[in-house]
Order: sequence, then structure tokens, then C-alpha cells
Amino acid sequence: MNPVEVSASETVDIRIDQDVVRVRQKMRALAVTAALTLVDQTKVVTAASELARNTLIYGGGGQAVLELVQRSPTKGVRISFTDQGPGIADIALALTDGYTTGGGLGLGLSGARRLVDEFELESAPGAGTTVVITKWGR
Amino acid sequence: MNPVEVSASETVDIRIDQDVVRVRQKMRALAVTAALTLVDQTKVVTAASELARNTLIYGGGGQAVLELVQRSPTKGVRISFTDQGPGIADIALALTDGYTTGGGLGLGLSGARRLVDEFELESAPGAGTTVVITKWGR
Amino acid sequence: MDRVPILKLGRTLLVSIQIDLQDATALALQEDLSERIVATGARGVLIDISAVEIVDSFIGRMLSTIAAVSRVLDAETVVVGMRPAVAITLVELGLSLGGVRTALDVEKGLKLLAAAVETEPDELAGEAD
Amino acid sequence: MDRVPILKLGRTLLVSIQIDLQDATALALQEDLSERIVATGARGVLIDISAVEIVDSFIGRMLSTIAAVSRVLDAETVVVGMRPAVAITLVELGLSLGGVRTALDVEKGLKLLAAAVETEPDELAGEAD
Ligand SMILES: Nc1ncnc2c1ncn2[C@@H]1O[C@H](COP(=O)(O)OP(=O)(O)O)[C@@H](O)[C@H]1O
Ligand SMILES: Nc1ncnc2c1ncn2[C@@H]1O[C@H](COP(=O)(O)OP(=O)(O)O)[C@@H](O)[C@H]1O
Repeated sequence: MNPVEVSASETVDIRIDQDVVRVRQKMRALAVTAALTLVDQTKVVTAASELARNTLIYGGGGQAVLELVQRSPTKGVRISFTDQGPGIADIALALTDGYTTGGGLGLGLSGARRLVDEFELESAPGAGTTVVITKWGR
Repeated sequence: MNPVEVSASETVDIRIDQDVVRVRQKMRALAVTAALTLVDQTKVVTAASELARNTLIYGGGGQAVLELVQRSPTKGVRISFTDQGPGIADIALALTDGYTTGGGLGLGLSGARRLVDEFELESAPGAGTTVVITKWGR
Repeated sequence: MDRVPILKLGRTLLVSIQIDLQDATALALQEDLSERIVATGARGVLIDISAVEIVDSFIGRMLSTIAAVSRVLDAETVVVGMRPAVAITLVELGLSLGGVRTALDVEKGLKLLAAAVETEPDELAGEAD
Repeated sequence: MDRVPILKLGRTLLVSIQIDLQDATALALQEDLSERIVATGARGVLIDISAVEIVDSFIGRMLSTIAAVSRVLDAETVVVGMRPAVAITLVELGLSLGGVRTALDVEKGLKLLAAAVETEPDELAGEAD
């Protein structure tokens, strides 16, 4: 398999509600640049929206890094969310449909995972949380 | 118990989506040759389809070896999937209904196991994955 | 924070979501609609999402909540104009929008609301489900 | 990649799966159907799988997703013609196809769709007018 190259990158701070909207908009623009189909654009923007909200609400704010990626000949988009919040003690549980500690629907993490091609979650209590998702073109 | 004899064998590379379809078709032809019942043909082809997709998606591609087997007087079919992918760290967990790291339904391994007579899974992180299934005639 | 305007057309409240909703705006819309249903005695709520590019779990929940609240207040909610890509994404996300009535476009949505209001609940009771 | 054709018969979209579906074709069908439902205002989708020799978890999920998406878009989906060997295998695989309506053959499926659309409240009201 060819290596992944990163050809453009942008950082968005996630501090307030409106930043979640900004992440969505920038994610959309990047997905258009990567020539994802409309359905794939919609999926990755929706996943990013879920994760940005988690970064804000559970992580107490953080950052999103958006990247245009390429694994020749396929283009794609990648977005990483990082926060210095409380972290997640039981990751498998957090990834379960319907599980929430905050009164959400509990579909953010599990649903986001279903919507993308690659999903990585790193977290430990006290050590913050990082989630990286990638969506490849077809 | 009589020893198992292999009387015909064929290899299929699994690199793209369409190869999963080829595995299904070759598996069907072999199951017909082995004179499996229609239901047993359907079961083993379905199991092969699940495993071929895993080889492609999680294993990053690999190979399937299809064999006509005989343990006198019973005929059967066997198919082995091998990849050099990341391997599976927790095999028991991977075999749990509903467990997926990729946004599937998590029924591929567990379901395939239910559909066949013999199921072997060998895998370790970094060492790739091999799955061998066998379906015997009645 | 932006606010989504609510129009009144006879006994129906009309909402057309034209902006990328931040969570606070979605919550405000939910509250504004409940108040307007009570204030106006509206029997129907039509939410046009044809301009909405994504529905995530927060916005999906807003739609379900609006439908449930309006039902309690004796009004019916119809969501119209969902884009195909949004529908596919919603389903894969795991949201079913159970309890939310949908229609293709504003015209069909209004017909549905008119029918729901004209056919009184007790008449429908025999037919429902 | 092959594409599965979609036919329109009145307010129903008809799909007959005649080929061994690769995953990309299944995904494309899902998307094509959602678009056609919205573009045509179809109220029913009938998927004939009588020629389908296996339904694995990917294709099973496609059927469930199509049913759920069409529901969100105000259309009903019926899957017809499932072979007995496929049905047995599906169950052992662990798929229940929850939420997917099934019928024995195309004729019964069309009847089921007609019934589902005819009992809609707006249709009732339309007749009363
Ligand atoms: N960035 C994060 N930091 C800490 N905990 C998190 C984070 N993201 C998710 N979680 C935890 O995982 C749970 C499940 O998240 P999710 O599936 O998105 O559902 P919801 O957002 O509806 O709660 C959350 O309720 C929370 O406890
Ligand atoms: N060939 C493989 N290489 C690495 N991991 C695999 C392989 N096959 C399966 N797995 C792991 O096992 C999990 C469960 O697989 P499976 O039961 O087939 O469900 P699904 O395909 O829906 O994810 C996968 O999500 C993946 O993490």
C-alpha cells in the first residue's frame, strides 16, 4: 500500500458553539477540494460535527486539524480533534451506540465511526482525548 | 477418522472490491463440484464473502486458496484467507457478534463461523491474519 | 446568535432553515416554536430543511423534540425537503427520526398537515397504525 | 463498476438485482435510490432479489439502509423474492433485516406498497374533498 502524503493542513480552535459550525464549513470545503462525492462529503462533515461538539462539550474545548491527504492515486480528507479534557476511561463503552454521560443520543462516536473509512481514538483518564478520522475518495 | 485429502486447489488474489465477487463465484463452483446441498453452498459462499471482504478491508488485501477436500467418504470445500495486514490483537473480542473496529455490522467473523463446520483463525498484531473454513457434505 | 424566523400561514407555522445551525440556535428554535404554537393555537408546524446540508445527532434530536413537543401541544409537525445525501447519512449515523413525519416538499407537507387537522384525532384513531 | 438500473412504475421505483453485487455497486444503488425517491416523489420502492444467490452482511445492511432511508424520505420499501437458502443463511449469519418489509413475489410486494400508500392520511383527505 502506498504511503499517505499530507498536502494541506489547517487548524481550527474549538472554544465556542460557533466553532463547531466553522469546523463543518471548513471540512466541507476540503471535502470538495478532495473531490469526494456529495454523499461522502455529507458523511465526513456530519462525523466532524459530532466530534467537534464532543471536543467542546466533553473535552472543554480543543483543536481540530484538517488535512488533505493522498495515498496515490486516491485523495481524501483527514481531521484530528485534540483536547486536554478529562479523557475517556472505557473507550469500548464510549463507542457503544446509545451510551452517553451527557444526555446526548450517544451516537456521536459510534455514528461518526460508521460514516468514515478510518477512525482512531486515543484517550486516557486525565490525559485528554484525540480522535482522527479519514474519508477516502472512490 | 480418515485423513483429509486435497484434490484440487486454486488461488485468488484479493486486491479490489471485484475480487470479493470472484471469490464468491469460485467458491460456489467448487461447492457445486463437492455436491454440497443448495443451503450448504449458500452458507459457505456467504461465509467466504465475509472473510474475503475482511481480507481486503482490514488486511489491506491478500489471498484466498480454495480447495476441494475429501475425508472418505465425505467431500467438502475449504478456503483459506491470508493477509499481511495489522493482525488482530484480541481474537475473542473480534469473534463477538456486533464487534467491529470499522463501522461494519460486526457479524463477519462470528457469522462466518456459525455458517461452516470448521473455522480456524490465526492472527497476531503485526503478523497478519489467516482464516481457514471448511464445509463438509452431508 | 442567529435566530430562525417563524412564519404563520393560517393555522400552520412555517420554518425554513437557511443557515448552518449552531446548537444554541437549534435550541432557541425549539423553544420559540413551542411558544408560538401555544400563542397562536397553530395546529401544524412545517419545517423546510431543503437548504440544510447536514443533520447531525444534535439537529436530528431537535427535529424529534419539536415533533414530540408539538404533538403534546396538539399540533402536527412535518419535516420537508430532506436531501438524499442527508437521509443516507442520518441513517448510517444511527438516527431514525422516529416520530417525525416527512414529506417531499412544502406543497406535499402542507397537504399532509391539512389532512391531519381536518381528520380529527378520534376519527383517525381507528385507522392509526 | 456496474450500476443497477432503477425503473419507475407510477409512484413506485422498481429494482431487480440481476448481478453479483460488488460493494461499490451496492453503495451506488443505495445512493441512486435515495436520489430517485426525491427526484420523482416516489412513495414506494420494490427490490426484487429473486436472482440473488447470497446476501452477506454488507448486502443485508444495504437493504436495511435503503428501507430506513426511504422511510425518512416518506417512501416505503419492500424486498421480494428472497430464496429460502438465502433466508436460512441470513438468520444463521445473525442478520434479522429488522425494519425491512418483505413479500413473496413482485405482485404481492406491489399490493403491499399500494396498500401502504392508499391508507395515508393525505390520500384519505384527498378523497373526502
Ligand atoms: N472528547 C471527549 N472527552 C471526554 N469524553 C468524551 C469525549 N468524547 C466523547 N466522550 C464520552 O463518550 C460518550 C459518548 O460520546 P458520543 O457517542 O459522542 O455520545 P454523546 O455525545 O451523545 O454523549 C460521551 O457521553 C462522553 O462521556
Ligand atoms: N483480516 C483481518 N485483519 C485485521 N483485522 C481483522 C481482520 N478481519 C477482521 N478483523 C477485525 O475483527 C473485527 C470484526 O470483524 P467482523 O466480525 O468481520 O466484523 P466487521 O467486518 O463488520 O467489522 C473487525 O472490525 C476488525 O477489527
